[in-house]
Amino acid sequence: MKAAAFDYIKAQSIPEVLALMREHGDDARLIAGGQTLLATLNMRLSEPQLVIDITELAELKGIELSGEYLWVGALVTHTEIENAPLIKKYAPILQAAAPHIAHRAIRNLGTWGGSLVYGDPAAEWPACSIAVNATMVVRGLQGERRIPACNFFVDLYTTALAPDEILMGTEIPLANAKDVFSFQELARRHGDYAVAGLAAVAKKTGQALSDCNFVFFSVATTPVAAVQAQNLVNGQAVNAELITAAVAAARAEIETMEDITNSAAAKSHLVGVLLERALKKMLAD
Amino acid sequence: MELNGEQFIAASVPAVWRGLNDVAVLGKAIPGCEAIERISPEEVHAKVMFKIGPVRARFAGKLLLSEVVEEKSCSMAFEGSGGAAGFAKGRSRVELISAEGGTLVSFTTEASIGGKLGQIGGRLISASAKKIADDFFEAFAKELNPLASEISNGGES
Amino acid sequence: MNKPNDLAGLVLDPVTADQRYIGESEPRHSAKRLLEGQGTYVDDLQFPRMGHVVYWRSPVAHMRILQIHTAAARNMPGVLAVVDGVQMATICKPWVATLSHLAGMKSAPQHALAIERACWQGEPVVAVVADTRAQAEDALQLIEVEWEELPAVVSMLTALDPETPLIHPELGDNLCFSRTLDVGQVDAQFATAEIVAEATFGFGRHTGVTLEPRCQIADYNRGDGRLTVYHSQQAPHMMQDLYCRQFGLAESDVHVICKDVGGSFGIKVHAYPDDFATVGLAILLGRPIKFVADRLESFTSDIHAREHQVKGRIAVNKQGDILAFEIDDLTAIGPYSMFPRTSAIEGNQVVNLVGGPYKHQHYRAQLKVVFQNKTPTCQYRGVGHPIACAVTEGLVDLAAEKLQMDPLAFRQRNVIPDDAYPCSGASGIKLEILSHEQCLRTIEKMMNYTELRQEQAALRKKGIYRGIGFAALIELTNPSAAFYGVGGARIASQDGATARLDPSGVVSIMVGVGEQGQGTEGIYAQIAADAVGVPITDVRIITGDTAVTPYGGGTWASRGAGIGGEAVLLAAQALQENILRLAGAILQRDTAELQVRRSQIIDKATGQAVLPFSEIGRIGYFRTDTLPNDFKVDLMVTRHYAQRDYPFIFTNGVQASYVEVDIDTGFVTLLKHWAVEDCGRVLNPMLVDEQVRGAIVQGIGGVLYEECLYDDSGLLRNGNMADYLVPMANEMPDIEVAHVQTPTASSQLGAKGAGEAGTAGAPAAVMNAINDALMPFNVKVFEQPITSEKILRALGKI
Amino acid sequence: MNPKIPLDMIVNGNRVQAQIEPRRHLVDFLREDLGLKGPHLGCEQGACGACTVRVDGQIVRGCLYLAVQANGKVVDTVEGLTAQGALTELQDAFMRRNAMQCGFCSSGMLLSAAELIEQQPQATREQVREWISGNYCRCTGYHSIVDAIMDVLEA
Repeated sequence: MKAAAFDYIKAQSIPEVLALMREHGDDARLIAGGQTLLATLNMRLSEPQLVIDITELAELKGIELSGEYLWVGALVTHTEIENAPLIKKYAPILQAAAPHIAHRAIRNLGTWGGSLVYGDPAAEWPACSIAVNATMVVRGLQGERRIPACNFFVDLYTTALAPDEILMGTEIPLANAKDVFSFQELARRHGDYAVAGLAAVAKKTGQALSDCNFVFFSVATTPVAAVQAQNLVNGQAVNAELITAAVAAARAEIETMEDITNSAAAKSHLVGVLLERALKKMLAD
Repeated sequence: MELNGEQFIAASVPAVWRGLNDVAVLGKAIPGCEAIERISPEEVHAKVMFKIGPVRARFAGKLLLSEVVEEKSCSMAFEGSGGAAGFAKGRSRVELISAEGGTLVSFTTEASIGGKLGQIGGRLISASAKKIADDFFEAFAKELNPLASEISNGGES
Repeated sequence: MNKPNDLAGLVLDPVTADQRYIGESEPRHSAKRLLEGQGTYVDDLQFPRMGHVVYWRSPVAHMRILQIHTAAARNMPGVLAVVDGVQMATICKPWVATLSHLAGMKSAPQHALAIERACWQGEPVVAVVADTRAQAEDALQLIEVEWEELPAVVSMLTALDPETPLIHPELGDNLCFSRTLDVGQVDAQFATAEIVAEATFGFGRHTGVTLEPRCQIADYNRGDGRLTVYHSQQAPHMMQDLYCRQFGLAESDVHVICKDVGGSFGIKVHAYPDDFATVGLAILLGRPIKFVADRLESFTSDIHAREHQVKGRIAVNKQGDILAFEIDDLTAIGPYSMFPRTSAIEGNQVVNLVGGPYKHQHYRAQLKVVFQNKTPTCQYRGVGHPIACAVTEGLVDLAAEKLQMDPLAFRQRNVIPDDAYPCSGASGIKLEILSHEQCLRTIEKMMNYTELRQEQAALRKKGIYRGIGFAALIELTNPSAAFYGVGGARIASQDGATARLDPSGVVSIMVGVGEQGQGTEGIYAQIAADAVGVPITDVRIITGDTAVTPYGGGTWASRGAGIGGEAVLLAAQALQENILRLAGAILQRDTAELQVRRSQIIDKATGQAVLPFSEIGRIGYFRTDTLPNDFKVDLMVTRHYAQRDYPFIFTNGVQASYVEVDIDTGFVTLLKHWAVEDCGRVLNPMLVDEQVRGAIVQGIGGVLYEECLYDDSGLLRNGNMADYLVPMANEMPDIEVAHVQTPTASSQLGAKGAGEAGTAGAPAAVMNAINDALMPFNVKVFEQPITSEKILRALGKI
Repeated sequence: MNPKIPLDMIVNGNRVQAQIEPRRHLVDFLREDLGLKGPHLGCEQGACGACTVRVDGQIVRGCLYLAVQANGKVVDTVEGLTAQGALTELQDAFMRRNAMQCGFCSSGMLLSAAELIEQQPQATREQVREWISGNYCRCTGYHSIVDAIMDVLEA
């Protein structure tokens, strides 16, 4: 299992990357963490002419506080997220989710941005990015634009990123004392792709939850928010009946997709179980 | 793997039928189609670049039409070889039903993906196939009725 | 001494005078280099002019090969050769893998590279050889095979239906082998029994996934006509014999070397088409050829195992005595019986082993082994035991439940008593000496059974569903020639060892059984050190080389300790005798007055050291002039051992599993696992313990995670390491192991095998624990692997 | 057509310069070009961990990292870490506990364990199990490996 031959360029600047992408189009691939790309290349399920290494681009690195946002650069690794005090303070659900991503050796290389732009429906970060209302900052030759995470993941492995654009990083609104969250993931083995997962974030006042984001992953072709369940819960005091209603709503509204060992029916069932657990956990916090 | 669906297209049954039999239209509608030619009334050959997530595989394939009932229904057998990456094959039954303001295209497909692609891609093969079908019909509808499809796609991206 | 006893309690009589190593947890001194990255696995070897081969394998389950276009590939940089089946067949004969003692068994001729048809996804069709692996893969992409897909036999359930196409028309049907066994009055027993329980058990197809893939370097020297094969393999002499026969070479011209092997588990005891093809290429090209299976081709070309469906029932009277078992086993083995061990053995073992621990006298079994267009199956760790055990123990639990009798008490009542041996099991198997009763007593203590049941009941009230599952088992080890030899397979059941005193006084041991990681070299060093009488640091073990070691069968059927170990003991004892005789000649004293003690000859009477081994070596090799003329020095001796008292030496044991089932998600958490194992004399508790644990974890893989998933057209859907789930550390429980030691009287050592019982019992124990946890809901799952999906369905949640 | 690329890095404390094909992953470079056979290839898809090596002090999957990416970086393999004595305690514990059988996973397992001991010196048995669950061992029951790592953590 050896990759087909390709050329390699270590890019020194964003404009250089964008120019190369324009020049080579789909014959070029960007490599950040490379934890998906390299496996694909080894298996010859992709044979680019050119691999553009963006790992040295400082603009894509770092976790920083900027005004009312937390900036998480596209090249920030899963391990950095796992360990960063800023994440713990301002986007704690990311820290809760990180250990579920594969294994340490992979988290040391795999990146936040790489995971977002692949948009694997089973991946943790796309769902989390929606749950925390992140904004994707993308740059193309025409300049920069901002895409809310909730509009970023348009279809299976398909994002709103244009072929000649790259993801610079994300802006994440800062979590405060009122914010509660629950990250739920069911995987057959630790680090495997989830059978079903949920990134849930809300604001809590007393027993009432508001601004709810219940974003499921590995159940459909993209991460998917249970909008009706969110609306049911928003601003309400959460009690047993409401939980039951929200669970029913989520099961009804999400069109689940089977995977190799789990039926769509099982995933629909698990959607409800995870939501119930998340709601109870957020109330308990 | 089974893939069944219905797709409304804002164009008349004859127009849809012509489209389905017009390699120029098909060429624009088939996702990743790089070349397409009609060998005989029943046989079409195509080169398609299959793109899904990190995967890229160039398929050379042929499509065989049978049980053709003008402007109503037909069966297609297709097989494509992606070289080292694997192959895809299957058969599909397509029916056109006249509907309010256009045509309902219903299809039932039985397909299998073999070789490496099947061995690795199992997790998302059926989702990928569904996406390809959706993309095809979206583009197909655009071809037949640009205006209608643009409206239907309003709000995208 | 041939009676059960606890390791904790009675210690066995020593095998040797001044025994210092046998029975101790001595570390594997030779393994240190593995921890320092200094092992020598086949892929680590590089030779001048070495070519790398990759294979174009059938992408479909069944196809007719129409035309093969190789011109483009031949013209790629670095390409040395492109060879198809027709060319390969000019030097390599086809084979048919059957055994004459499996009456009526049939299979079809198989070639190293497919000719005319390929019969499973992954069958090698074309070989491409280049200077580097990457170049070979570059060229492989340009191989164009025109093929016509043929109808595939996928489901074993319909393989024998008249409308199902025949894979090999010349065989007349898709039936490889069938067997019926009918002992006692089974119908009468079931007709009159107060309690009858039945179930259908499913076993998913799985595979061994050795971490080191199958690999090999074949080198044919045209100068002397000798073939040297470096192979990651369990049976070097068997492969030597097969290469001779398929290529028409003389044994003396074929040299098979197995250095470090990165796990085998039965996967590497078979002769694969690509093994022969790689050797064929070395002969055709006259240069070393390396084949290393990549992980994707491992999944479609390594043997698979365990695809069975077994209908079973058990008859019990109301006092709780098991009266009879009946089973009907259907299994599918792929398109060919695997060479040379055949693929009918697994099913045959199921027939022999069901009901094994129990004293019922009535038993009927039916077996059908069918062909299908999937990867061939063959012997993989446990060979039939995990299936037989899950069926037996699943039925036993069903019966205990109907009786409302505690499952442990029910087993204690029904196992063959420890004082009943030797005896025969209902299937006709000969049992020398087992210790079920004592093992059950031991595990009951070990797991605090009563307290555990109380905890389970208390938690159940809180809506936490835990289950306890047992599996009593027997395992066949130390096989005689009855296993393969009598069936005409040239697979040695005997094994040999050579012991040599080197001039400096250190001891070299050459053994036919090789090291696969289980620690055989470690225990051989322990045995040799004690039996010759030297410190273990003065012993070197050499294995896995047909030019160096005595002829032997290698590693399979848990025979390394029992057969190989006994051969080492016999050779080492003989060497000690010769050393004493030589010492007598040197000292001009009666040998009877002398004794060996720790590399010294001592005076029996005074205990005084009179002659060091180094001196014996010096005189024995360099100063024979100082010895009496009629004295023959012999400081290198070879002994062979074959177990001939029984067809097999059975071992026994019991396992218990404690699990928690999340009834909302169907997820199972393994909380704890216990195993009590009687492998006779325990040569090294530390090695045996982890062998047992590793085997248990492989069994857990089968019951919870592992399955080769195929689609309706016979294509593998999860043939990669991310989607085929092998057990990882996080989900595995801590595993407590204890021993009962009932030595076999068939050898001085008294050791039985220990490598497979864990795999045999774990699936049954975990399955029973899950079903025990589900008891309040009155549902059960008998389909392995038991996934959350299946549990949720059983619970009616989906 | 695809020019080789110059490479300049530190491997096990020694400077290494080479010209290599960009497609070569790090473990092929270490094994085939430098003869460092300690890291093994078990799957080449990042699932098994047998190829685990250290780059700039962090463990990575050597099969999911291009050798050219290691340009200017510091790479350590089991061979180098053994020579430096960095792994001695772990290796002794693995010997003592028989925490290896065929040894094919050992170099990766040891490097993963070493990073755990660095990052989580207080790790519990459960945390050890979770951490090494990226390293596949088909021979042992993992029990002895966990025992060996706990020995070092508790030492």
